[in-house]
Amino acid sequence: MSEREETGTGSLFAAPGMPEQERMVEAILFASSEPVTVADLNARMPHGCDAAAALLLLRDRYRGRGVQVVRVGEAWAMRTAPDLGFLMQKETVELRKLSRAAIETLAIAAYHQPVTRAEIEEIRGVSVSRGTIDQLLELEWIRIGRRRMTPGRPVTFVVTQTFLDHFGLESARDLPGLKELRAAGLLENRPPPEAADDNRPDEDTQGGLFDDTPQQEDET
Amino acid sequence: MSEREETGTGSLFAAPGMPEQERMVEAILFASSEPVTVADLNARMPHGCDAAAALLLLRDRYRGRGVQVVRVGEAWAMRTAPDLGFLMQKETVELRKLSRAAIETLAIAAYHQPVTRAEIEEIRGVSVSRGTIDQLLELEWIRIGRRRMTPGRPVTFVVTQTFLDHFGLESARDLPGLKELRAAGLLENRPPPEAADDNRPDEDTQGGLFDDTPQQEDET
Amino acid sequence: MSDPDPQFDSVADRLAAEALIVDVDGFEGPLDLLLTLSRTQKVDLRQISVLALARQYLAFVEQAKALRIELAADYLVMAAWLAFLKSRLLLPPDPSDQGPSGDDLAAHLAFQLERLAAMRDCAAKLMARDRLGRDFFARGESEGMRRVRRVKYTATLLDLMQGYARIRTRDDFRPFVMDRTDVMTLEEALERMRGLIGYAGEWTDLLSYLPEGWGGDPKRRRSATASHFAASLELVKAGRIHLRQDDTFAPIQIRARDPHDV
Repeated sequence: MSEREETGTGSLFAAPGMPEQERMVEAILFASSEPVTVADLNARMPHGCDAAAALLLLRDRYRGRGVQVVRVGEAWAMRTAPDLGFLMQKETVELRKLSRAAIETLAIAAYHQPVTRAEIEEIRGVSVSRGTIDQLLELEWIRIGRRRMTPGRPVTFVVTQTFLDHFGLESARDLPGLKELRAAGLLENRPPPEAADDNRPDEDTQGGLFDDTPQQEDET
Repeated sequence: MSEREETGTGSLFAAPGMPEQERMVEAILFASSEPVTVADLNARMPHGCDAAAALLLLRDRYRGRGVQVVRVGEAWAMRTAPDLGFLMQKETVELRKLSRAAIETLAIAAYHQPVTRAEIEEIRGVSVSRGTIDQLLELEWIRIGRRRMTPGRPVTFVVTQTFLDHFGLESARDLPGLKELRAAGLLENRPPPEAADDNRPDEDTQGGLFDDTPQQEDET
Repeated sequence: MSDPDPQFDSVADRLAAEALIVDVDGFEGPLDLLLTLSRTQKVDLRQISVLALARQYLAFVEQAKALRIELAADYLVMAAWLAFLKSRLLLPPDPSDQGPSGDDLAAHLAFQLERLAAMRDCAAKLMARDRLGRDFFARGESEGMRRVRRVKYTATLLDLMQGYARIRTRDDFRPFVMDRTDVMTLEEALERMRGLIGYAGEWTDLLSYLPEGWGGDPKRRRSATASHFAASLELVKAGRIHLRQDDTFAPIQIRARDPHDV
């Protein structure tokens, strides 16, 4: 550190040439984890160097290249050229199964469209989270249909062409009915509930908690 | 992927010109701290690009600069010029001090690869502790190679791309003094003289595998 | 030992040898020690005198013994082997001997030493190279790759239909306890029979106690019969009734027990 004080009066060692200084700036900017100020560059380079001048040369050298020398506030850094940003993304597509809530909501929308959120909740027996609807909207499998002409004018949801394409359906009417589902073994063959048991609206909400026990394996 | 086949006959989208491809390679190498393989470059660049050719142009462009395009095994990376290391005190990472046993084991693995633990022990004349091998595996300087087709099917160790990168080697063939050692017969697996009397030619095949060791790295 | 020990010719050598002894723990085994000893010959390892080396090593082991330094077994094994090698090298070859010649053994030891020395040399060269993170550097700012994780959600028509089926059949489903309309529990039967038993002065068929609506459907009848039978056993145990069956599979009959019965 003591030599540094001598720079004012003239160092014993001549400063390296400009091309060499440019190399130094290049290496420092490249290896530094943060943008580097001119003062910092000068402090790290040998005495008598002119980092600011070397920086400008370096910036010109990289003009139009895949990497650029850019100013970040008071400091300098090297960055990939913005137009090549697309190369820096490695897209990995991850297939993920739709959640049970989303599938059920989607199914209700498909079978009952146009359907309001309140109706979906009534049929499912549990409330439908905002996220579930958003996800289906984002997937473009449902879209907002006409408002229902009832108090509050709630929006309705209908399935989209994208939905039909994805599931290979010509129209939502092609969805198999309950009878067909049962014939295909998709419905559990339980005896129809006894007449006496029918008037238990309070138990339906309870049923929601228990609902899917038998099919639980589906999600695993 | 079907479009790729069309490149032979002339793609709808012409590949970008060589200067542009060079920019792309530059940006990708610059942005990645790990070496990138040619295959990976080609996969990330638009169809019809020739990353290998662009790489050679890029390497020439950076020759003598503060940052270099270096080959690391089958991959390529940008690294600061070693002569500017003195500027980088700030970036220097504390290199873990390796025991003498670990250093020697590493050298043996590099020069004799693929090498079994028993062979390392024979060369060093002492048993190799589990921790020594573990340490080198953890540093990712060695990795487990193919099993040796000898009784017991012992695992072999080979050095890695990380090893080459760390020691600035283009390939395992560039290990210092490798040619001389081979010429002097010091890389041979010479069985002790007793073996000659026991008519155990099978042990000689072991030596055969040993000979072309450095090329083995090509497979990675 | 009849041979004079040449390595103790000078004081310097003697001191060196003693230093070795003190340092014995610092050696990585006999081969390492041999390599160090061979350095005192100050010649190319290819021209090393294995005989001299064997003598040096044996002298070293003798010294260690004299100083009561415990040597690890492998040092002693090497000493025994070197003593054998020494005798082979000194005696004229015995034509009837099957084993390898002393020269072969010596050549192999020399090879091992040279190979170890070469590896040490390589290790040093390797470590002295310009190294990543010390002499040259990777990109500091880990801009790296932005990994764009695109999550693609999938569902099949089957998922959809199963989901719908699940909802539509939910109303048919009742929690387990609610579902046991065809089951009569022991407690229920016991409760029933306690109330009725007072009227059973005569032997009556147990089955006649089944409640209305439980005698027709076989499932219900089975359950009710079983629970009533179990309940009757309870009542027998409690001393409330008598139980009898005339024959195998004959009707089971019960009768209230007269409190004055003995």
